[in-house]
Parts: sequence; C-alpha cells; structure tokens
Amino acid sequence: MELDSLYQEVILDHYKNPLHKRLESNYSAQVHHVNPSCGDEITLNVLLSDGIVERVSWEGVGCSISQASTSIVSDLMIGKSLDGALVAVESFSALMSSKGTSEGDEDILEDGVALAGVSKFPARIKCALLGWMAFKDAVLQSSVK
Amino acid sequence: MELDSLYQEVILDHYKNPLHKRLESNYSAQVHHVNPSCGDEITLNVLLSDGIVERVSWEGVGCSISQASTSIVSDLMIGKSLDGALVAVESFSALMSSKGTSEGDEDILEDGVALAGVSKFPARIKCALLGWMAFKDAVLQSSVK
Amino acid sequence: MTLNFSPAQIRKDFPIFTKVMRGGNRLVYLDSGATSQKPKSVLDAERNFYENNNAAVHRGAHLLAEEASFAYENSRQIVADFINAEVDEVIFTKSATESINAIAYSFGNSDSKSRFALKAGDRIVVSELEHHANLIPWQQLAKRTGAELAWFEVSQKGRLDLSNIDQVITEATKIVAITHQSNVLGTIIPLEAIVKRAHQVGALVILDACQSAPHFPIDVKALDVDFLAFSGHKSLGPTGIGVLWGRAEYLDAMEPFLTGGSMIEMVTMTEAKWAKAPKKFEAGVPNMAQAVGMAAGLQYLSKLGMDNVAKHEADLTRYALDKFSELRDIEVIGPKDSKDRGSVISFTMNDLHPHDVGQVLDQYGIAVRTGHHCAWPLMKKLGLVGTTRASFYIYNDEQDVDALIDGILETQKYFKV
Amino acid sequence: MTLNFSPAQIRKDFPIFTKVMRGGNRLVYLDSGATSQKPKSVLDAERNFYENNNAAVHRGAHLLAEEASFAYENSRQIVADFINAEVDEVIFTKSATESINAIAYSFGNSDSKSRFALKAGDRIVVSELEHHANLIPWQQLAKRTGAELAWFEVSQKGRLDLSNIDQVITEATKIVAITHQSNVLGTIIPLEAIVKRAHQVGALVILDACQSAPHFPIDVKALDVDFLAFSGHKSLGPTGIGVLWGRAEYLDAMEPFLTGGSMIEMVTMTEAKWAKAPKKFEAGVPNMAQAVGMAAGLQYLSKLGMDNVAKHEADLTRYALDKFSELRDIEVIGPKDSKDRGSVISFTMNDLHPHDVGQVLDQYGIAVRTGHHCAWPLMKKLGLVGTTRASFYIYNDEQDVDALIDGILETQKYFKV
Ligand SMILES: Cc1ncc(COP(=O)(O)O)c(C=O)c1O
Ligand SMILES: Cc1ncc(COP(=O)(O)O)c(C=O)c1O
Repeated sequence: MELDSLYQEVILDHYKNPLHKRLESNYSAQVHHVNPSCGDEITLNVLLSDGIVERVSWEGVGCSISQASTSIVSDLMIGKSLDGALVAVESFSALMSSKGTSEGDEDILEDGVALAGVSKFPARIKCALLGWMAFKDAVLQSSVK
Repeated sequence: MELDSLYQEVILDHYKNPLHKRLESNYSAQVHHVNPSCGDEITLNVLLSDGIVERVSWEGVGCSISQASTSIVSDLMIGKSLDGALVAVESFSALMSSKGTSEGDEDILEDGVALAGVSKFPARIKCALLGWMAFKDAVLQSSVK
Repeated sequence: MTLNFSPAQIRKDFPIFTKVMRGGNRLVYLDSGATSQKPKSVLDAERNFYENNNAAVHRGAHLLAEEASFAYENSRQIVADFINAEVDEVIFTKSATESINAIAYSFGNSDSKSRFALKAGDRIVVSELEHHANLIPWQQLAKRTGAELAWFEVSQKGRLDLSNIDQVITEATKIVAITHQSNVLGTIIPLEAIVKRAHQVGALVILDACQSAPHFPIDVKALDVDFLAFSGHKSLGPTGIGVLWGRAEYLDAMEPFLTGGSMIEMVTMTEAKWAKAPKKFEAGVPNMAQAVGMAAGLQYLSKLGMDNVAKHEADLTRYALDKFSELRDIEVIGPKDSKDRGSVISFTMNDLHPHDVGQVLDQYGIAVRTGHHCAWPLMKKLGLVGTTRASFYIYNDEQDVDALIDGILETQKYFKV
Repeated sequence: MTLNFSPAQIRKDFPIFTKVMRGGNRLVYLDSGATSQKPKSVLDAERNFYENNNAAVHRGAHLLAEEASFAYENSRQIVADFINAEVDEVIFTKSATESINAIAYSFGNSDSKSRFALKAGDRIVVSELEHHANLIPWQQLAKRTGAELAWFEVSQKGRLDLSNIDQVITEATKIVAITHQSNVLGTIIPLEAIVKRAHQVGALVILDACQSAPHFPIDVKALDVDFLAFSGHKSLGPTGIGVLWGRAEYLDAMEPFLTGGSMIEMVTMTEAKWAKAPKKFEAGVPNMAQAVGMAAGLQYLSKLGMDNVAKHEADLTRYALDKFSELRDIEVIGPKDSKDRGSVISFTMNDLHPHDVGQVLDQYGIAVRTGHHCAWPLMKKLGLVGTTRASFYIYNDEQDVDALIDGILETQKYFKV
C-alpha cells in the first residue's frame, strides 16, 4: 500500500519511542518552532561547543511524522561538526523536495532516509521538516554566539 | 432601427433646444444631482407657491437623453399642483421600469412618452431619470418649507 | 431519510464525484465545512457569463455591459431572497473573511461622533468558539481603538456558557460578533438570548453565518441580527465570493472600507463623496462571474429546499453519532446528541494525531479535515492539539458514514492501537 | 503587422466572439481597458480546478487539498515569472483595487516607529492621471494620518509634467503612488525619473500596473519599484482576482491587512502572531480557482510573447491614430503620436455626449467605454464631462479599427452633426 512508503517501521518506532525527547538544561541555544497550519509545536535545545554538536534535546506535540523526524534528527546530529550538521540538513531538505525520486543518502542521513516516502505527500513535508528546521535555527544561533 | 425608439425626434428637438435651461434666481428649493457612473450633473430650481409649481429652471451637462428628459420634465411640471406633479413623476418612473412594455400615459406625461423607448436600454434609464429625480427632490423640499 | 432527497442523485450533478482517488477509491468527501463541491449548474453559470455577457458592470452603454450589469444585479437579488433581505442590503465581498474585516475596518474608519466609533471603555464581545476570521479582526479593532475584548466561554461539552451573559454583554458593549454554528464542534449557539441582551444594551450583533447559511434556512429579519457574513464557496458557489449583509440604516451611515472606482458620487484630487450602499462597499470592477456562480449555487439549494437540506443533514448526523458511539477509543468532541448541532463532527482517536488519522482515511478516498480548524483558542481550551473533522452536506449519505466508520477501524488496525 | 500574430486566429480561442450583437452585428470589442475577454484555456483551467482538485488549500492532508494547494501555489509561481518576481513576493487579492487598499491600510496599521508609518508633515504623491483606485485610498490614508497629499499635474497634451519634480517629491515624501499607463489617455509615464527621485528621498514607489502589465513586458526588478498592483480580469483572467507584488523585505516588515484564518502563526483569545508573506496577506480560503484561471491567462499571453503583444498593439494604435487624424470634428484626447503611449484612445466628437456616441456604436456591435473612466479629476482638469474610449488588445485588428471609424461616421450622420 502507498501508505507504507510514508509510515515505514523505522518511523513508527521513533514515533513510539522518540529519542532525546526531554529538554536538557544544558544548551547554547533554545528555539521554539510551530507549524501553524496544523498546530504542531516543538521546543529544541542544542549545545554546541568547539564547533561540535554536543547535545540535542527537545519537547513537543505533533503527528507521527514530525515526532519521528525530530527524534531522528536529534540523534543523528549529536557528535557532528557544525559543517557536517548543516550538510546533513541540506541533504534532508533536498530529499524532501525530491517528489519521491530520491532515496536519500544513507551515509549522511542514516535513519533519516526512512522519511524519503514523505516527499510523495506534499502536505506532510512540513511535518518532516519541522525538527530539522528547528535544529538548523538553533545550531546557527549557537554558532554566532 | 432599434436606435430610433431611443432617439425620437421629440427627444432630439428637446436636446438641441432645451426648455427652461437657465437658472432663475426666484426659487423655493435648489438641488444638485449627479449621475456618478457617467458624470452627468444637474442643478435644478423649483418655485412652489400655494401648492402650485410656479417655476422650474435648470442648468447642467449630460447626454441627449438626460438633457431632453430634464427639458421635458421642467416644462411639464410648470402649473401643476404638488400632487399632480408627484403623480407624473410616479407615472414616469413606472414607464422607465417597464422594459419596453408600456407606451406611457400621454395625458399625464405629454412629451415624456417620447422617452418610453429608453426603458429598453437599461444603462440609459438613469440618464432619463436624472431630471425627474432632481425635480422630485426639489419639490418635496419646497413643500416642507 | 428525507423523502425524495437523494444524495446519490445529487452527486450526479457534481462532476468531481467521478474522480478516482488514492488506492483507486471513489471520493467520500467529508470536508464541506472547509469548502463545498460545486454542481455543474454553478460552473455553467460562470462560464456562460464569460462566454456571453462579460464586460465591466455599471460602466458602459454597450450591450455586454448591460447584460453583465443585469446578471450581477440579478445575482444580488437571488442572494437577498435566499436570506430574506432587501436587495440593497446585500454586498458582494471576496469571502466571509473580507465581509467581517469590512465591518471592523468601517467601524474603525468612523469619526469619533459616529455611532460606530469605538473608544477605550467600550467593549467588543466574541466567544471561544470563533473561527479566527471572526476573532482576529475584532482583536485588531480593539487594539486600534482601545476598546476591550471580552468573550463567552465554552463548556467541556462544547456549549456556549451564557450563565454570565449580563456580565459578558455589559452596558459598555458596542459589538457582539458571534458564530452561528461552530465549524469545529457543530454547536449551534443560543442566538436569540444573545441578540436580546445585545439589543437591550444597544450593541450591534454581527453573525458569522459561514456554517449556517449553507445548511439551514436563514431569515435575517427573523434572526434580528444587524450584520451577517457568509462565503460562496461553502454554499456550492465559486471561490472568491462572499456576502456581507447589513441593515440598510447602518449601511447608509457607515464609512466605506475599500475605496476606488464605482463606489463614489464625486471625486476631486483631495476629496471624495460616497455612493449609496451597496455600491459604497463595492470598489473596483467586482467579482461578477463569481456573483453569478454563487447565485446559481443558492438556487440549487433553494430548489432542494433549505428545510429539506437541514433535515437531511440532521438525519445523517444522528446516524453518524449513533455509529460513533459504538466505536472503541473514539471520542466525539462537542455535542454528542443531535440537538442544536449541525452536521460537523470532530473526534479524537486513541492518542493518534489527527494528521495521521487523516492520512490513512485519505488512502481510502475519504477526505476529512485535520488540525485546529482555524480555532486555535478553542483547541487550547479543550486541551487538544487538534481533531479529525468530518462534515456532511447534501451529497453525503449513510454509505459515506459507513465508509468513514470502516476507515476509522482500518486506521486503528494500521497503527495497531 | 507583427509576424505570425493573427488576431483573427486568436479570436477563435475566445468563445464570446461568436456572439451576435445588436442589429445582428459581430462583436467589435474595444473595451479591454475596462475588462478583457477570456480565452477558452482560462475557462477550462478554472473548470478543471473545480471538477478535479477543489478543496481548501493548505488545510488538509487529503488528496484534493494537496492538489488544490499545488494548483494554487503553482499559479503564484506563474505570476511571479510573468513579472520577474520571487514567488513569495506575489500576493493574491481580489483586484488591483484591493491590492492598493491593502498597502494603504497596512501602512495605516503600522505603529508609529515603523518605517511605513505616516504622520503630519509627511507627504504622499500621486498624479492627476490616477484612476480613482489609486487616488482615493491615498486621500483616505492622508486623512487618517495627517499626511499631506500632493500630485504631478497633467499637461493639455496629456503628459505628466515633471518640470517641478523636486518640488512635488520633497524630502518629506514617504510614498509615491502612480499609474504606469493612463487608462483614459493611454499615456505611459516617465517612470524612471520618478523612481530615481523617489528613492533619492527614501520614498516607496507603488506602481498601478493595471493598464501596463496586460499589455507589455513587466520586470519588477528592472522597473525598480517597491510595490506593484494589477488585475486578473484585464489580463485575460477571471474576475475576482488581482495581484499585489511587493519587495520581500517590505512585505516581511509590514502589518497585515485582512486578518483571519491561514495568515497566522499563533492565536490566543487576545493576540495573534502573523505568518510570513505571502500568507500573512491572504486571510481566509483564497480565490483559488481564480488564481488558477489568472495563471492560465498569463500563460496565454506569455505564449504569444509580451514583446509581440506590445508590438501588435503599438502597430494597431498607430494605424488608428492615422485614421482618426483624417476624421472631421473628432479630437483625440491625450497623446496624438504613438510614442510612449499604449493602445487606449480617448476622443470627443463634435459636441456630442459620449453616452450618445457609445449608444450608436453599440448598434453596430462596437463596444467602447464612455464617461469619466473613474478618473474624474483628470476630466475636470481637461475641461471635459467625459470621453469615448476605444482600447485595443490581442484580439483586435485593423478591421476593428475600420469598423470603429465607420461607426463614428454613422454616428455623425445619425445626429446630423
Ligand atoms: C489604471 C487603473 N487602475 C486601477 C484600476 C482598478 O482595477 P480593478 O477595478 O480591477 O480593481 C483600473 C481599472 O478599472 C485601472 O484602469
Ligand atoms: C465559522 C467560520 N467563519 C469564517 C470562516 C472564513 O470563511 P472564508 O475562509 O470563506 O472567508 C469559516 C471558514 O473557513 C468558518 O467556518
């Protein structure tokens, strides 16, 4: 079924057991992003030190796609350099606008490629991007501090 | 030609030689009416005394229909009682909304029946009514004084 | 079911129902609360206008201009008849949203001596049920004028709480702007009591009829409100058209909103005098084809009979509420009985997010709305992030409800909840 | 004539040209300055939207909502490409009139520290050429804020007098709102000099492109203006749709105009935060089908090539002006040469009133516009009660001009002048 390309097992797992979903008090930037068309909200903390993403933690409400995607991005980014993190965000954005023509680069995105199917459902792309855009915002804020 | 029902000889005559088209200083009410969609303007003076329309005079710019119609109404009304004048205005209004089905009451409207054809040209009805509405307004203002 | 009322027959008049949806399914359209589908007669009326009568109205002596003017003004008459109004009281806007903003801006444009002017100390009353379209314009007007915004609360059962009506609608109240039927919960509000109290204190009542005018008979004289707004696109009509109705005496006295061509009596470089209503409120070349299309939509409804439409929807809602009550882990948000409620049913399912529910339903060709439904304050009040909403109209029948119920069961299965 | 540019061929794409007019005549449509006719592709695009993709945009996870959103946003891209703008800089309104009012109200809503706020001592500049739509909103804004309204004058030849440009656009000037091409005289204004001076003093330039965007290539980057407005219905598109273009940095900083659904980021009972442009300026369910139709109209024009459209109209105007110059007792009002003028020709005849001229022409199937053309101050300045106006577009050709000339002669004969 077409739906299965959207709701991969990996995604449902992340949705049911989201990673790093508990705001840590130790952070260099905190952001709050919302998706006004559906009301999804997320608060995300990033701790960047010496150009390395040390910690990512978050809290929020949203659909399975936005929750899973935020779980994936937070886990993926920990330990990456600022540059490496931004490359991954770009790679994910490109995947989301691929209209189902790309499978995503697993070396860069790891579990993130499970979200490839979202690109075939235009209304859900912003759900998948919510956590990534929040992360990008937070990490850039940290880097200029 | 269809046009001839609009531009009767009587109308073209009134248009070329409009009656009472020179504002008299002796009046009981003066009104200024415009037709905003085409810019036609008219100033009209009425002298009502003892319930009789003694004088009607006017000045203004407009198309042949509005000019002729104002000429006709001003000449028609002089000498009429207030009530008779209002009856004539009503009769003319009814004629204008007749969509070409009425020929008008010549006993009441005299030359005014020449405007019957206007009722088939919806965009011109307000041209024909301009002078009549101005007269009605003025005579009513006079009567409450 | 209502005698002679056949949704299956009606669907044949709506071209979109031949569309093949995801998974090869037929369209089960349960999103008329957002926008209705359009019958062929509406599309034909619009097209006929463009193909035979298209010209700028009120602006030329030529035949097309005459015909366009007639078509446009005739549409106004049809709208007036639909809500039992006088023809000059009907203003065409682009949407209900514009209609409501038009009133708010017009009041804001009043000079301080006008009866429409607001100042610090005055009060504007809304409710927690409002769609953003009937909330934010009043927030803004309050902000601009210094007036205070107050509101009726909503109970957990989804009813308006009028117990404190005299404290909400105080003597200082100038405006009561309220929705006739909630677009989220289906609740029909106790309008009579509100109008009575509002008029007692001399306040004007503005009714957001977006969710009522398309669904049951509306008579502005009987309702005794002062202004009313609704949209064409929710009433079988085209997009890009709405109606603002107002009492003649108020429209006469009010300031215009949009200014420009066709709404003037006289213009110089520094000043302008306004034409009479409705022209005063219709600046520019109007949405003529949309007015014609909207009128055709209302005629379609009138032919069915608005009483029959209302009865059909009430029957269907009762049927659906019964079915819902048998489902496990489904909660209907809002009135669970069919008294004083329209055909909008919001629900939550387990703790699935509405987006996920909607997505699975879509796979079965079922179109529902998910999210906050432009009523964010109401969602917060009820402690929800959103709901899944099914809304019914003339082309829906029991089979559509059954399809929805099956879809809900499949969704629970899919997410293993 | 322009190579491969065939009005006769083009007319076949426009259903209205099969209509039989008064007296059994064919339609000679010379009123595109008021509104253009619509090609089949526009009507089909709108209808296709309703029959296959109709749903509220940006508001649901279902297939129809996805398709509707795509169709609507894709239309925005097509409009953006047409004027060489960024996609998020294009706002759909109901008309150019709304577009201009939107800017004026948005500025009026600014708080006093904003760069868009106006106060006593500030100046707004317009011209005597303006259509009421680009005059009255500024009169009203001036009135509300205490700013002063100043204007460029028009010479008897119908040209804008820029000799005193530095005295008109003073250091106090905040806004210059000006029409690109006069809808009465056809005059194309010397925009470059005005933009240069306006930007020198830090004023914003708002261009009324109603009569230019449909007729010649427009590149907002090259024009270097700050805002631009035009209507769909004059550009082959449906009624009920217009465009407001603005520089991204300004749209970001501006207050919204209409408030309601879909233009927010967050709402409580007392407050709202705005979404980013263009959403911030598009409250409510938008005129989706009209956006799709408008895009189809612009695509029709782009396929012809706007350079070709402009050349065709210039050729036709030259041809018409030549013919007019041979007529007795006919005076062209406005530029008599074809330099810096568009394809709008206003004229007076003997001392016949334009209404009477238009009426006789109508009898021959010729549709012209008569009156003050929503430019009352210009008429007064030129000492006229009105003009008869012929305006040309892609479907007009030399035969139409010849028909007009014949009609003029018949009119003179009819009234024996
Ligand atoms: C120069 C000009 N500006 C503004 C307008 C107003 O456009 P609309 O009526 O489509 O809003 C028009 C046309 O009527 C126009 O010709
Ligand atoms: C109750 C209510 N009010 C106002 C609106 C706004 O209507 P529109 O978006 O057509 O302007 C809607 C629909 O979206 C609604 O349901």
